[in-house]
Amino acid sequence: MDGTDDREPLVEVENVRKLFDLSQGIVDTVLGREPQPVRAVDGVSFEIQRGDTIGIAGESGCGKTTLGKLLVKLYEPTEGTIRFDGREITDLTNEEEREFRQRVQMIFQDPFESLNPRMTVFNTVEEPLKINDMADSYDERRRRVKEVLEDVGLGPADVYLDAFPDELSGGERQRVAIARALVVDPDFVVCDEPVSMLDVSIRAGVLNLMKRLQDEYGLTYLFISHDLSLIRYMCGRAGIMYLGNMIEKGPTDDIITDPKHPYSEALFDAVPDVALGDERRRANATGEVPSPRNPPSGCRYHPRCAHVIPPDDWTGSQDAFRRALQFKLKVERSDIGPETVDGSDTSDPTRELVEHGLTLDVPEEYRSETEMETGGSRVDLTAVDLPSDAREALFDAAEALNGGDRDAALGALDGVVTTVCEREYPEPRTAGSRSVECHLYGDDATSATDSGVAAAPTED
Amino acid sequence: MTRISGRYLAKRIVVSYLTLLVIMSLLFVLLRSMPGSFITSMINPQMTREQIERIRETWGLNEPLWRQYVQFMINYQTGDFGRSPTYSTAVSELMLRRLPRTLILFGSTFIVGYIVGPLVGMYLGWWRGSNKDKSIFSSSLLMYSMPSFWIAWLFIWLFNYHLGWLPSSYMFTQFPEFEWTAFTVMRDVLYHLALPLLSVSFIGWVGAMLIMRPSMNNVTEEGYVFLARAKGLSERTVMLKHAARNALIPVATGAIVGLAFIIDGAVVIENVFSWPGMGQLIVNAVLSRDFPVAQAAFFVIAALIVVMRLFTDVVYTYLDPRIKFGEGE
Amino acid sequence: MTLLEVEDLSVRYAVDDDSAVHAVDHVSFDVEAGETYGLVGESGCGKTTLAKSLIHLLDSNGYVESGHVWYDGTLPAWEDDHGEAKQAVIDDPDKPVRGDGKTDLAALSNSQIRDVRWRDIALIPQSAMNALNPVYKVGDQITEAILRHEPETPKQEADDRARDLLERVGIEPERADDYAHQFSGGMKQRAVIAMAMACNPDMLIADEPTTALDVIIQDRILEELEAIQEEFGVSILVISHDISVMAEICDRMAVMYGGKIMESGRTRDIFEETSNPYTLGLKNSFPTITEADQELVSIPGTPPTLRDPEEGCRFRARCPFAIEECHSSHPPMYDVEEAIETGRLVEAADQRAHRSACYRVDELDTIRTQATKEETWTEQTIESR
Amino acid sequence: MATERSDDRSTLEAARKRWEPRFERLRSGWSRFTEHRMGVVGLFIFVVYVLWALFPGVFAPHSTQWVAYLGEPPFDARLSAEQIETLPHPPAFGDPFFAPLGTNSDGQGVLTLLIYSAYNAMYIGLAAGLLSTLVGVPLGLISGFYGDTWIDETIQRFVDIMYGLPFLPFLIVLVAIRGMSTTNIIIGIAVTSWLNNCIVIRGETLSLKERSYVESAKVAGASDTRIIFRHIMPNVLPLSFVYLAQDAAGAILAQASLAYLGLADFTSLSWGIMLRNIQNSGYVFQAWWWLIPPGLALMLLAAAFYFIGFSMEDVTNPQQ
Repeated sequence: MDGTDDREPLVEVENVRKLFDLSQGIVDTVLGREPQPVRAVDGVSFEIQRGDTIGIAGESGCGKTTLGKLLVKLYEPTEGTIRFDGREITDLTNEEEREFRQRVQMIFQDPFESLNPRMTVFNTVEEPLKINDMADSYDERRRRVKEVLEDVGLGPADVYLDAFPDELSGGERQRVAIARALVVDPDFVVCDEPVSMLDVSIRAGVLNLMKRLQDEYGLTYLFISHDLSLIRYMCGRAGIMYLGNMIEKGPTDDIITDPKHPYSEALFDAVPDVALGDERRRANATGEVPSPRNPPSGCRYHPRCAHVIPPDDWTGSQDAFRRALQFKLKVERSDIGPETVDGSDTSDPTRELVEHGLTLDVPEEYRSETEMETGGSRVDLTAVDLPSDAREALFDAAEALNGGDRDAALGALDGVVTTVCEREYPEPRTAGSRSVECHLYGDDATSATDSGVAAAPTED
Repeated sequence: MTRISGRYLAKRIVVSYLTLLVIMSLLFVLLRSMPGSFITSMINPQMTREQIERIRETWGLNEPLWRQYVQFMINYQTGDFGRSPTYSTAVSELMLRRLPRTLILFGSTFIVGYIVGPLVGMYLGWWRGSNKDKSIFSSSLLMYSMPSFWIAWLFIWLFNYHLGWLPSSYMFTQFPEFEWTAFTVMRDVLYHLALPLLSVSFIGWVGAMLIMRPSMNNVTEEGYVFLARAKGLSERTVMLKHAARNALIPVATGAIVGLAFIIDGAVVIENVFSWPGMGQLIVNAVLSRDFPVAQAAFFVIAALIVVMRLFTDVVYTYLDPRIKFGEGE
Repeated sequence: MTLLEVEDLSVRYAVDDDSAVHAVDHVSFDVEAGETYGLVGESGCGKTTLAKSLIHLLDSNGYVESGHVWYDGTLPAWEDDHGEAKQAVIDDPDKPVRGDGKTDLAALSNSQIRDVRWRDIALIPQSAMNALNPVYKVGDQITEAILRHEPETPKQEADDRARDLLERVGIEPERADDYAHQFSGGMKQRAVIAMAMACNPDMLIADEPTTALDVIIQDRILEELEAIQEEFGVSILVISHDISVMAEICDRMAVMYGGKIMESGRTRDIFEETSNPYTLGLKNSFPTITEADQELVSIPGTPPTLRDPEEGCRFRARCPFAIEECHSSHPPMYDVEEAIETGRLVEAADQRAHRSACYRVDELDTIRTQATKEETWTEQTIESR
Repeated sequence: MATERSDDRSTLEAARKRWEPRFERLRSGWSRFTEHRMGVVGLFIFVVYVLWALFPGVFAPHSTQWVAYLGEPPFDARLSAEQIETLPHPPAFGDPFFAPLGTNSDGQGVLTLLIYSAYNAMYIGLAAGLLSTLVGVPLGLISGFYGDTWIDETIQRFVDIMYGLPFLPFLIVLVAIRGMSTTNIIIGIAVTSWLNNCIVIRGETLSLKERSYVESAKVAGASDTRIIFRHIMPNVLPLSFVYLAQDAAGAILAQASLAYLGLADFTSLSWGIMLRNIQNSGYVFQAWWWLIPPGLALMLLAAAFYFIGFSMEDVTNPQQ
């Protein structure tokens, strides 16, 4: 799948951003509310070669659907350019736009919503032809519609033509949706989770149909899914998205067998597998995906990252730094304070708070023994390899928190618990066959290991 | 501990104020756009030139239109509604006198309607589609379809004319034989309030029911209602504590529509029962072409709605913690 | 020790006066104490209906038509000091309690089953994301469950227990004072798990516990369920359409189709010694992330509507291995080992054995080989039969 | 629309093919509607009133000029004092004259007036309902379709303010200023009653707009008008009928209230005016045959509209 770059790419996406402003009412404007846009897609670049199937994977809210809709011009990008067949799609003339609408189609996730309940199958599939004036007569349109319906496995077509969507099963509906997309003979189809609403036993049929039609119609697909096994089945190349960024892209097999970005790694670890046998490794990531309305600075993933990079002068372990960073993040989110500990350690409440703040919210296999004993509420300080200045800073911060002064606590941590991942966004860099947006790789990475898997917890 | 989102309230207050400004402007436009001039109706042939001139002057008709508008807006915002030609007092005084009487009727019907309506709506929504639901729902629609004055007459015929239990007009006994103490007055007012209250409430509760019923029905599908059952709670607890509490949220937002409906009923009913409130005032003023009073009465009723709406907003924030913490909307 | 014995259970949904949806049809299985049992199947196969019917949580038009749900535990009023059924209750022919102390949940009245719910069997509903009431504090919703079943508990103690439970599932105890909308998706799911453990039940029904969750959160919730089971020794009945999740967490499982159990047994047996055409087809159509060049094959056709189903195997219309006999009646659950070893079709005596509802279990080798070939599953070959 | 050169039969055949599924839909919708007894009752009452309104002469025993004792004009005599004394006359069946619901104080037959007044109520209800639908639905569609833009914001703020207006007092002032003609009353009712329509249609449009079939149409290149008219409107129209019915009922009742308050056109034949006349002539508690029928007629017509409306809501509600 690699080495196809000598061909002219069909779709080129360059540094595209899409922000959704939550609308500001007149009254909000009067009251001076700050607009806080949702950064749905935040600087994404990639190319799609003719005839390829490229997969976009990621969790809900990562911006994959928005990206798909940008490509079919359902949304206009806030920034950046999208070129289709060499033409920038934001400034098409009317004539070019018509042509674009014929050549680019989309298949939606929910087959129960993607068909107008008040239109028959025939009307639904016929509509793109009508809009684009692609057939001369009613009879011709009818012929064409029948042809496509039979192509997508809905034969004999006469049975389906006059049916309304609510008379069809989920699989049949999705086939109608595919027929509707293909009736204008497009070049490029964006498929947004096309089988996620379908039952397992029917899924494979739709996927195989899509593969077959790709050859017959000479299609190029963008395949969006949260299901990594589907991406693997369908796509030669793939991109992994996290909070609006495409953090890793390259050949699918390579990404899956040897993920470079710590997020990709966690994502693949988390997928359960029917293959029984050895215990699967769990995902090493803390917490949950933050709101795209107020994403973390620098690398969006750094607050959850297992391999977050300590500063150059950090003398302790990476695990200790990760814990210290968690402490700092908890202070920033106001998630920690005297009320979050049970106060059982009356002799040293400050130490109790520090030990509470240094815990990691990760699966058991990544926790230290003392953490396990306390059910994750405390970690023994002696087992954390902290440099002395960091240790001091943490105690100062905990003291300030106990005194109710959050700003002072943040001040104490400032400059000590700091990381390049928080300061700078990692520009894409090459790692093996892939492009990765992570500081672990490339010149400025200090503690990079090629596999991307950093040291195990410090007790070892 | 529960703090109400200040921003949400501030927003509602600004909206309320703007609403009042627009209503004032609307009144101004309405009156000046009257065919001919609205003061012609106040002038009778016996008036002297000076008198007519004085009327023109008090209404500022000699000024350019924009000055009239500015003056009108200032006057209204400072509570200066002008003088009434028929009552020959300051309109604002008249309003102050009438408003409390109207509030008694509006307020009591509102309370009755918004207790009975949601309760019945809760019941019907919970059992939606059952025979009980069908029969109660269609009979309440029949009630909703009755002309309010007509049902009032039927009540008067039954309770006053036929049974002689309750008075059919006025707010107080005209020639009382009892001493005027706070208690007797209150009792007397309640005695006179009974029939008007019954007449408006008879129809007024249906509005709240119409919102509560589907809302309750939607809530029965919710996961938390299912979970409440799975916890082993009794049907009664599930309905009252888990379902109804959530179903009430849209009722609070819809309360304002129902309120307007109740006010409509009350305006008519005041006339049936000679209840000396704003509704009677506005109709008399219109019929005697006393525009300063009609205009001000209309404004006061509108303001009442706006204030009540602010109140329902507060109730709303109380009912829905998502608003209370300024995160919803 | 068997905790739950479902015996020949049939559940129907009344559609109109004279027809019904046979959502669950003559289903039998056992759940051991402390194990995780899975019910897997596609939408509409009856798995959720089955689980809900155990504690009478069906929609208003659903009802148990026949069968028993024997549960090792009984109503508080019928219990002696050790939590066992009183002898007097066992002897009373009017009370649905068996000689071994098991109670037939299906025979309990509505008010009786309410005492069983949550105290003996708790349930994590399908849409756990919406399972928390938005207008009450999360902690109060846990306390409510405690006070319902242990009314003598002081309010303060119940509150402390709620906080402990939250902490146990990894939520800061002071979040008990928060409302559901202040929780993230994963936290809501944890809170519901905490709530489910509030009365220390012996059995937990988890209906699609991870379906709406992202994969990393799903991973954590699965871990949480395992940890809960380890700590409380609770049996978990998991319902899911995702066979990879089932493969990971279940000790034993049953594959359902069209209101029937098609195959059941130890998870390992089901995946490695698959003995039913439907399970084979399901496996064929399920993509895995670890295999590089797999070929997915779908099962042709669509699942049956269960409204007054015809006689015969529920799967026969989509089954490439259907024979004449399959049209006569739905096959009973045959003992797979028996069929392999002796080549005889014997109904499984033990619910816990590896069972399969197929008239051709004695030809497993042929069926397994053929099932791997794509052409076996194409529409034409099936229609030609 | 099949304009190609083909013989009539195939054109007809094609048209039949295209329309048949739609008729099928209507038929099934109708059968679902008839499951609601309430809706069927409402429809029956509605039909009766429509017949009254269109052919009052067929149903009424007399013309509106008919006077008790004297009969139809031209009159050759005048009412004697004793005869006047008996007015309003209770129901009489042939002796001394035929008036099944009695007469009013002027000697006119109550049943005759009742039937002839149906036209006025029907006219006001349907005209005001239609007018408010014609205002509310397009505004709701526009507001929803351009949701979260300044267009939507403007319309919604306007609606917000209009909600602050007390409906009946506003009508009173409006009618007082603009004159008490039926047309003014209809316009006044329509001006104040489109709000619910607008809000509901907007909400529905907002949610329909997010459906992927609308996005799918956009991807296929459909224009805004095509999306609104082909994809959104057919799905909101049933809902707007529900509100049309409710608005019609509200209008009929509002007109009656205005008539009672003395703010209606007294030359028109209407149930509200009939009730007003009872009060004016002071027979409210004496002539039950005169008091009950107009109120009942009003109630049944308003109820018929509500019944039809709410039953339709049930039928069109996708949740059911």
